[in-house]
Formats: sequence, C-alpha cells, structure tokens
Amino acid sequence: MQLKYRNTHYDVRVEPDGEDYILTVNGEKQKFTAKRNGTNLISISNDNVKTNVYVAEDDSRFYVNIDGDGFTFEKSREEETSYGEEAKMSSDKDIIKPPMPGSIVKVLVKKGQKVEEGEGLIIIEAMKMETTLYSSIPGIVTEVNVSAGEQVDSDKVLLIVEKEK
Amino acid sequence: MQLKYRNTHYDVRVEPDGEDYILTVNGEKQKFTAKRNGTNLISISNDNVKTNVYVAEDDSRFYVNIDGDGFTFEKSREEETSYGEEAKMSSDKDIIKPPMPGSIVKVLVKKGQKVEEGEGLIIIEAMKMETTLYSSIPGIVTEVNVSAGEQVDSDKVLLIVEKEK
Amino acid sequence: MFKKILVANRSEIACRIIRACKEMDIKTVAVYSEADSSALHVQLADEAVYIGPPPALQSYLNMDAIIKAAKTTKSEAIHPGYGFLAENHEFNQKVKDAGLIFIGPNPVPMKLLGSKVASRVAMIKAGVPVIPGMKSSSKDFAEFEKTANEMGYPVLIKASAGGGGKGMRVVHKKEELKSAVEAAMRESLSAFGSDEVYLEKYIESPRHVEFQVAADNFGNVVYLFERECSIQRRHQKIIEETPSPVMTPELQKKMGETAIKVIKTANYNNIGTVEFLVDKNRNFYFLEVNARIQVEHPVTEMTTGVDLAKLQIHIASGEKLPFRQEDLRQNGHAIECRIYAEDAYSNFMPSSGKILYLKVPLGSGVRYDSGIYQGAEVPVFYDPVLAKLIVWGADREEARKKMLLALKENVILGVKTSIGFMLKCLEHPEFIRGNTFTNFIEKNIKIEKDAEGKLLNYAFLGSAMHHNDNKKNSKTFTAASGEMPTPWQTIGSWEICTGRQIGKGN
Amino acid sequence: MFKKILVANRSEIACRIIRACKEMDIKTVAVYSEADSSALHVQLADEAVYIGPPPALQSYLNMDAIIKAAKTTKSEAIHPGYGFLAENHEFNQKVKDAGLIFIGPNPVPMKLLGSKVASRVAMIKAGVPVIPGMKSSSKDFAEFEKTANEMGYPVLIKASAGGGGKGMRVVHKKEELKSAVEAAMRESLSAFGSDEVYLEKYIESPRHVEFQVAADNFGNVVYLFERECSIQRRHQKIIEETPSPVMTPELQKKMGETAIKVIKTANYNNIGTVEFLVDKNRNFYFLEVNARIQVEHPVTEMTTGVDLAKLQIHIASGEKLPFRQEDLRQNGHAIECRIYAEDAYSNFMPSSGKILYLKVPLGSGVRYDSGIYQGAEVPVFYDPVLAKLIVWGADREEARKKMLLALKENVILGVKTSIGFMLKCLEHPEFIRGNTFTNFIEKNIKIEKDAEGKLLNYAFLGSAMHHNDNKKNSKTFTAASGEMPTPWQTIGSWEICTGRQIGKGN
Repeated sequence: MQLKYRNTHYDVRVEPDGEDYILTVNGEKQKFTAKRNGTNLISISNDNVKTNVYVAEDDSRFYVNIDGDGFTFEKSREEETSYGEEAKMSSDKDIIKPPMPGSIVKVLVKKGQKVEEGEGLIIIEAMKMETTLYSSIPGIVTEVNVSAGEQVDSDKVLLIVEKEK
Repeated sequence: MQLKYRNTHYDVRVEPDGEDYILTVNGEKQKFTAKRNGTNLISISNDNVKTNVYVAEDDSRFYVNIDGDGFTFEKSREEETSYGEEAKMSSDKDIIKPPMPGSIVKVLVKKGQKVEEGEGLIIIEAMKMETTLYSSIPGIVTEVNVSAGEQVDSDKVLLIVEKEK
Repeated sequence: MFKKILVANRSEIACRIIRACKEMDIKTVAVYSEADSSALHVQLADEAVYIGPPPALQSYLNMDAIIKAAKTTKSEAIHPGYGFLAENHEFNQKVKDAGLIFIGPNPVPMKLLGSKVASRVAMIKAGVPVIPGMKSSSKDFAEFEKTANEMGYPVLIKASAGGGGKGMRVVHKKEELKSAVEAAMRESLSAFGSDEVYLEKYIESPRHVEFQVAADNFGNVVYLFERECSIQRRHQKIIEETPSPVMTPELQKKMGETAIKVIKTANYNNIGTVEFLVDKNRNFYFLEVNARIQVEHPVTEMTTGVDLAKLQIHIASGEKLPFRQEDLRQNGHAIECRIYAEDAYSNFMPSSGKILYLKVPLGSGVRYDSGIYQGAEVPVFYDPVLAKLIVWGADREEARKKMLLALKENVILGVKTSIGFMLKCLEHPEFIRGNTFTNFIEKNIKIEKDAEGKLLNYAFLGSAMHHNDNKKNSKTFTAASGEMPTPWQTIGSWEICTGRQIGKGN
Repeated sequence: MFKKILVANRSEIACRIIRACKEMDIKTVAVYSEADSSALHVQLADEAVYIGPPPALQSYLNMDAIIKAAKTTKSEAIHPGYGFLAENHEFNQKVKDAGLIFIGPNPVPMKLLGSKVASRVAMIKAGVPVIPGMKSSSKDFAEFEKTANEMGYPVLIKASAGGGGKGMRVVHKKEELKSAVEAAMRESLSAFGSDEVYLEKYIESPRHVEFQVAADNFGNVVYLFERECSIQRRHQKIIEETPSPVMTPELQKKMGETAIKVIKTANYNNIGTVEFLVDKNRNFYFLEVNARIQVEHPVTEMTTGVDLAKLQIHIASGEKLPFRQEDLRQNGHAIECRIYAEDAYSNFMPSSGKILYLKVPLGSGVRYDSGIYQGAEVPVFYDPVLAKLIVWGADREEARKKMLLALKENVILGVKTSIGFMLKCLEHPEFIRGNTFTNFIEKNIKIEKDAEGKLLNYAFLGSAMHHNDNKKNSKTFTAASGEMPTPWQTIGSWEICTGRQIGKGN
C-alpha cells in the first residue's frame, strides 16, 4: 500500500514468512518477528526485546503509537503511483487548506499578489487559537476562496499559490 | 427477537416513535425516551433522570450492565417460537452440561439410576473450584458420557436425566 | 540492583510487578501458557517466554520451565507474585540452587510457615495466641473425628499448604466430616500439589484482621498496620479495607508487636502478612503467615505511601529497610474490591469468555489493578480474578462512597462479574456500621436477584436498540450470528442448586 | 447540603465535578452543546440539558440558557468548572440574582481579581510584590508603546480577563508591538468576551509557582501549599508538579502567607489560586488570582489528601473549613501532564477527530481525569484537552518514573497528542535536575521529530499487518475504505512554518 509520512511517499508491503514477516519499504526488504497481541496491538520482537505497536485506521489514515511516539500515515490513492508527477505538482503549486475546521480571522493576501516562500497568507482560528498559514513556495496567489469571519471545513481550499512559469 | 432470561422466554421488539421508542415485551407496549450515547451505551430517560444501559452482544448472548447490575440474555433461535413444546421438553428431560470447560472430579450416579430432584449428579472442577451439578427433575439417568479425570468443553453433554413416563 | 527480573505469574499481579520493575528501570520477562499468549502481562513485559500448555501444572506450576526461562533470558531474580509457586519452598530452593534470587523470604522460614501445622507449633512455643485444634495434618480420618468430637462442632478443615479458601471446609455435623475431609484433600492437591489437611475449632463470626510486615536481611522488622478482610465468599476474601473498623491504637500496637514476634520467631525476611482472627471481645488468634505479596496489598500502599512491590525487590537485592517503625503512618482509609469473573447468583460459579466491552473506573482516589483489556479472553484454567478496584478516601465513609461510584462505573461485558453483588455488600447498613465479620455475606446478603421489572425493561430496550444498530452498521453481522447453533445451545439447560453444597454459599 | 447541582462546563472538569457530587449524594445536571450530545460528561450526569449550537458563545458561554437550565431542573447551585464562565463576575451575579448559589467566590472579589489591572493596584497598596507595568488596560496603542519604551523590551501583553495563555503575547521588538496588541485583543475577545489587554515587564526565565488557597465564608483562610507550573507551551501550562523543586520551608511559609494576604485583601471566599513568578534569586512577584478550580488541582489533592472539588461545594453551602493551617501537610510528590489533542511538531496545532482507540494508563499512584472515551469525537470548537494524567510518588524521581511509564501506557489513536512531546520534557536532564523555568521548552526541547528509522519501520509493519487483518475480518472494510478521496486529499499539502509566529513556537 502507498503511505505518505511527512511529505514523503512510501510503498509498504508485508507478507508472512513462516512465523515471521517480511516488510518491504520502497523495495527494501527486512524480516521481523511479529504477532497480533490484541485488537489494536502488534508486538514486534527483536533480539527477544518486544516493542508494542498500537495501530488504528480510518478511511484516510493510519494512527500508530510506539511507546508514546505517535505516527500518522496518510493513505494514498492506490492508482496514484507516479511519484515524480505529484512531487512536481506540489512544488509548483501550494494548495492551502485549513488543518481543521475553524473560522477565518484575516486574509493577508489578495488574488494576483506575489508572495515569498514562508510569507503569511491567512490567519485561522480553530479551538480558540490563532494560527497563520504560510506559503511553502514563492509565487503568485491564483485563488482566494474565503474571507474573514467565514467558517470553513478542513477540506476547503482556502487559497492557491502557483509558481511563476 | 426472542430472549431467554432466568429460564423465562421473552419476545422483545422495539420500534422508533418520533424521538422515542416503543418497547414491546410479550405483547405489552411501553414508551421510552432513549438514545445511543456511545458505542456500547444506550441512555434511557425517565422523568428527566437518565439511566445508562451498557450493552454488548456476541453470537449467543446479550450482556447488559445498568449501574453495576448485570443481565445476560440468551438469544433463542428465531425459528423456535413454540414455547409450549420446549417447556415440556425441558421439564421432562434434564440435559446436564458443564457451566464452562473443566475437568470431571467424580461422577456420583450411574446410568439407569433413579435420582431425586436436587440430587447431586457430578462434581466438576473449573477455575480451581469444585462444583456439584444437580438434577433439576426427579427421574432416571439415561446417559452418562464422562468419567472422572476427563477434560470437558462447555457444550459437552455430561449426563441426561429423564422423567419416568 | 537487578537488571532483569522474571515474573512467574499472570494477570493483574504480574502486571503490577512488571510496572514496579519498569519504574525501577529493571527489564522484565513474562512467562505465559498457551492460554495466555495475548494476555495483558505478556503485552506489558519487555520479553515473554512460553512455558507450557494451559493447565497450571504444566505451565505456571512448572518449576523447571520457569527456571529455564529465567536462565535463558539472563534474568537475575524471579518474582513469584501470589498463588502458583509463590509459597512453594521447593521452588524457592530450586531458584537459589540455579544461582538466581527468589524475591521473597528464604526457603527455611517459608517451609516452616508454609506448613500451617508446624508454624502453629512454633508460635505456641513462642507464646503467640493460636486457635485450638490438631497439632499436625493427618491422613487418618479417625484422628479428625477424635479431635472434632473432643472440641465439639463446628470445626474447620484447612489445607496445610492452603490459602484463599482453597481446600477449606466448615463442618457443622459429624456426618459431614468425612466427605469434607476428602473434598478438602482433593482441592488442596489440585491447588497446591499437597493433600495435607488438618482440623481446628471453628470460631463463629470473627473478624479476619491481618498485619502487613516487612523484614530486611539484617534483622530489622516493621509492621505497616492492618487490613481487615472479613468479607469473604467461599472463604475467599473479596472486600478488604484499612484501617479495620474494630481497631484501636492499643489493639493495633499489641497486634503489630505480636506480628513482629511471629516474624522474628520464624526468622522471616522480606515482606509478609501475619493473619489473625479477632473475636467479639477483641481477643486475637494467630492464623498463619502469608509468605508473599497479598492480593489486598494496595490498601496498605494507598494509606502508607509505601510501594510494597518495590520494597520486596529492594529487600531481595540486599538493601536495608528505608524506614523505622516510627516513620510509618496510616493516612486516610482505603477499600479494595476484587472483581472476579463469577456469577454471584449461582453460588459464585466462575465465568469465562471474552471481554467484549471494558470501561475502566476513573476519578480521584481510584486505582484499578487490572489483568484484562477489551478484547481479552478470560481463560477457564486459572483463578477468575479480572481486576482489583481500590479507592482511597479521607475517611471510611468517603472511601465507601467512592467505591460505590467506581464499581458502578466499572462496566465489564462478556463475562459475569461480582460487581453487582459487591455493591449490595457495600450498601448494607451493617457494612456502613463497620460490622464486618467473616459471616457477613451469609448473614446479611440475600443471594437472590431482586425483582427488577423496570431495570429488566431497560435492559431489553438497550439490547434491542444495540442489536438493531449493529445490524444496520455491519453487513457481516447477519452472517456471523446466523450460524446454526448446536442443538445443545437451545434445548434444555443445566442447573446448579445452591445451598446444599458444603461451602453453604458464603 | 445541596440536593442538585448544575455543572456549567464540559470535558474532564465537568466529569471531575460530577463524580465529586455523586460521592456526596448530590444529583447532577450536565449542559451540552450540539457538538457534545454524546460527550462523557453528558453520559455521567443524572440529567443533561441541551443549551445551544457548537460555538461556545452560543452554548457554554450562554448565561441565560445555563441559568434557565438550572431553574428548569430545580438545581440549587451552579458549578462553573474552569474556563468558559468560571471567572465571569456578571454570570456570577446573574446566578445569585436568579436565586441560585454560584460555587465559587462572591461577585465582588471575583470582579476585582478578574481584572488583572485592578487587582495589581489593590495588591500594590497592600504591600504585595508585583511586576512593573501598565496600571490599567487601554485601547490607546500609544500608551502601550510609551510604557514599553520606558521599561525596555521584552514586554508581555496580557488579557485583563485572561488565563491559560489566551490573549497573551511576548514582544521582543518595537516593530512587533502593534500586531501583538491587536492579536491579543482579538483572542481575548473571542475567548473571554472582553478585549481589555495591558502590558507589563517580561521577566526572563522565571518559575511559575502558585499557591492553592481555601477561604470559607467566615474569614478562615489556609493555603494548601504550592504547585510549580513552569513547563508551558504557547504560555499554557502543560506539566505541573508539587512540591516545587525550588521550594524551601522558609520560602514556602513566606509565599503562603503572602497568598493569604492577597486573599484577605480581596475579601475572597471559596478556593482559589494565587499565582507568582519566582526569579532566579527566589524573589517572587504576585501575578494574579485564579478565582476558580485550576486544571492542575489534582497534584494538590494527591499530596494533601484534600478533595478540592468537594471542598468548593462544602464552602459554597455555608460550611466552615474543616481544617486549620497546622492540620495540613504535604505528602510525597505529584506530577500532572495535560494530554492535549495537538501536534507538537506543527507548532502545537490543535488536532480533532475521533478517538479510534484509547488505552487508559493504570497502576499504583496513577490518576486519569479524562473527558474522552473510545469512540468519542473530539470537537474543534473547544480547548483540545483530552485528559489529565496525574501520578503520585514518594519522591520526585519516583513520580517522574511513574509518569514516564503512564504516558507510554496512555495510547490514544485517532488524534495527535502531546504525549510524545511530554515524554521528551520529562526525560530531559534539566527536568530531572528540577531546572524548570517558563522557557524550559524553548531552551531545551527540540521541536523536531528525531530520525527514527527503526521505529518508522515498526510503524509501517504494524500498519500493514493491522490493515491486512482488518481486510480479512470485515467484509465491509473494502467498501468503506474504497470511497473515492477528493482530489484535495491526495494532491498537494498545506504547510505551517514554525518559528516565525509571535508565539515563537514555545
């Protein structure tokens, strides 16, 4: 399956090998001793030392906890395996969506405006805290879909910044 | 649905009635305000006082907890709705099965032996405790399927006592 | 300090010990039988070693397999918990012989105290008050009969190696004596590997009051006050508390010092419990020493602030006691309820199955020492303890109220539990008054379910709504529940008559 | 004593108060917004009243709806918890005017102390040491600029009605002042309904040490010792402990008596918290009084044995304090970690979602004050607190070890949490040494995820195995996960740059 973790894509496969499991990540194989140990618990043994990996999933993500360390993996669409294409896209275009539903405090830029990498675009309030969303690329604001005071859902595209061609 | 609780059968149906629910038990109707309040929790309101009913089910039973009071309901086979027939059967015949897997300590009766109601039939040890199983009817032991020392599962028929015809 | 400890136990006490080790930066090794491969203690430990098939004799009582597991994993010490091999002096010696540390007393005092009879004799000699009875165990039934006739009924049959009510029988009439002795021998053999039983005078309506003691390897001994454990069913404690409602500063001092005398007489080291019966006139009789950590140790921890599991490990590693008698104080009141998988309304018949839903009780002053999790299987092979619920309050009434609330919040679905029954005990006016005697349940609690028209309807409504939602939400549900039941699931039923068994349903 | 109390709050503190009431045999009424209809506090209360749509202004800040709910349910008193209306003196007065008891101080001292500026003035007059700064709040930016220029940067903008870091901004340079004042005003308005902010000198690397006090309606005042709450992110406490590592008996007595002076000066009643900053030379400055129960109150409860929630209710019902200063004692050490739904690696961005899996931490000395359950939704509308984890140990190091273990055992899947981040804090040598200053995180904790090759592979393996098992076990799974994602779920990503925001990522 295709997972995305911190903006990197991983092709992850696992197959049983006797009592063990072969994990293949981006083509690289490793062997582990592991067993399911409860509804949401996989225990992995290495040199007789056991690590408990707690896992849950919903439609779009895996949530993992290992001794207090959390990992969230986005599930990628299975069809969308051409990494190069997407990477190019995301570095050419910055689609700004809110981290969670919230309300727009202030829009800091206008359509057509030139912005620097790291420039603040919009201030959003969610859970009683203000957060500024920044552009990850230098470019031109090509879309502004919200205005101050608006309530927005987390899949709403607030703004798009595109690199000048 | 058909439920069995403490050797009594109940025909239980529920249907929504606006925001409320109509519960029909053995033909008698009552109206309740209730709502699902979590995966295993139904909250029932009566005169504004809320009672939390926790429920889980498996293939054969419902398990219910209300403020520490436990209820276990056996699910009856849907087809088997003729109560009279079954009641007759069970009062004519006592099929002794262990309450849980365990090992037979001692068989107190022999095939063909006459027994009184409440007479001890067999001693079983489960979870490190000895328990005697008694006959619920007076009759004749018509089957003895185990002997001392044997490990038995909970669906094993240990003994059958039948009323003399 | 040890680097790695093997915990030769299962369920809540194994988890308790593993957590203590983790806090001390000691690695832990769990052992498990086939029935426990996904058990909570296996999840929790750093390593886990398989030691045999489900029956305890082949796994948790399998000395060689356990010692081998300790050697293989390079463990330095073995913690036995309670039950199983905890008070087996042979195992204790074998552990020593294997070059490992046994976390508990030395084999010699353990052997002495492990024999209820030998310890009685030693304590009588030392001037400790004991209950009249047989001087030693016997296989000669005539001897039981003779002693019983001399002292008069009722008498009590006890397993010399016993504990937890196993192998124990009260006999009220001469005619019941023989079958009671036989049953006690069988139970003792199965539970402890020894069929030695003996007989003593049965003291009616006493309190069971025990003193926690701690002794290091340098002769320092202290007591950490008492626990009252009078609420018992089938002679097994189910509700424990400290302080005891009957305690006075004078009695506490006197009993505490007697407990120290017992420990010194036996040359005992590490933590242990000196059990007494207290009669209505506040006379107390030495019963026995439990040479291990007790199920009910948390109530002492909650009121003294001393971590007894860690203390065991510190003492076993050769450290001195970190306090003197005058440093110890009781603070507030603690109560423990043992949550068993059992059906209080069928003679406390153990219940097994899968934990389909678990709601852990929370709140201030609430402690939950658990051996289960949602989804866990409760196997039939072992003691049916699921968890222990312990609460602390500034006084007894606050603790009692807290316990009522916490019991109601502790929802366990999938097996029958003793929770509802314990609520009845704690709500009883005699409990509130502190009138807790060992016959409390027999005398005060009706072992019948109340008529519960309203609740039953609520339960029906909840079940039906839950079922309908399940049907809606899961396409697989119908298939799963539509399996053909075996004829035995639907035809007939088994019955267990209560009240005619020797245990008398208490 | 009251027969019925309405709890005008949500999440863990509402549950905490409801449990206290239940132990006192007081019936409870929960209120809930549309987003909370299945929330834990609603489950727990005896009754529950709907008070409005999800936004707090329309529900938990809706005074009339709440007072109406209290009247309708025949509640005699309202407990406000913390946050929302807890320190709103208008609400306090309205409750009184409606013929109900407000469980907290009287409106007059609340109004005085609720204004940081007015209380500063009063305390200066009484001889209590305070931090230099503006005498009152202002809407005139020039006044901010003038005071800042006079005292020199860095300065701190604070909401007069504030608390929990809301509406607070540190300003290091003149150019940043204007936008900081504006942002603070907006935040304050949205969080507290008032845009009054003021400015004071920013004391670098202080400790935040606060004293719990209790005052009855008869002039009796005691302090229940201190809590150190220096570990903060975004100016909000996340780890609290007692005793403070910096405390000495002399300093404790001096600060405690100053706290009592503050309380008496304000004519304050019921429980409250007097906050101080302590600088490197152990000088202390009065900051403000929190006229309510604090998030971190459990560490005081664990070390003194006093139930503060119950004490609030006793005092409000007109009872005298049940103890004098000399009866109170600190016992052992307690630490609290606030478990927030937030992403420590994205500037502590709040996270919302569904709790897909919850494993409550257990063990001796562990308390979990929770507002969630497995299956619960964490709404986006409120403070993202999920639970508070509190541990008690005989000393600081034992408590710290216990907290590390308990944090690791507290598995919450479905939202991001601060657990991993707090582990880093507690494991840091400076924390172990007790060097806890308010800039602890900024100075010591790298807000970046470590390279974690091995763990990442473990996480992949666990995810893949879990996914495969799910596929096998559920026929509905494929359908559910096979939904077409929107293009936005897969194309592109949003970014939040840290370190450039006024909050500076601490």
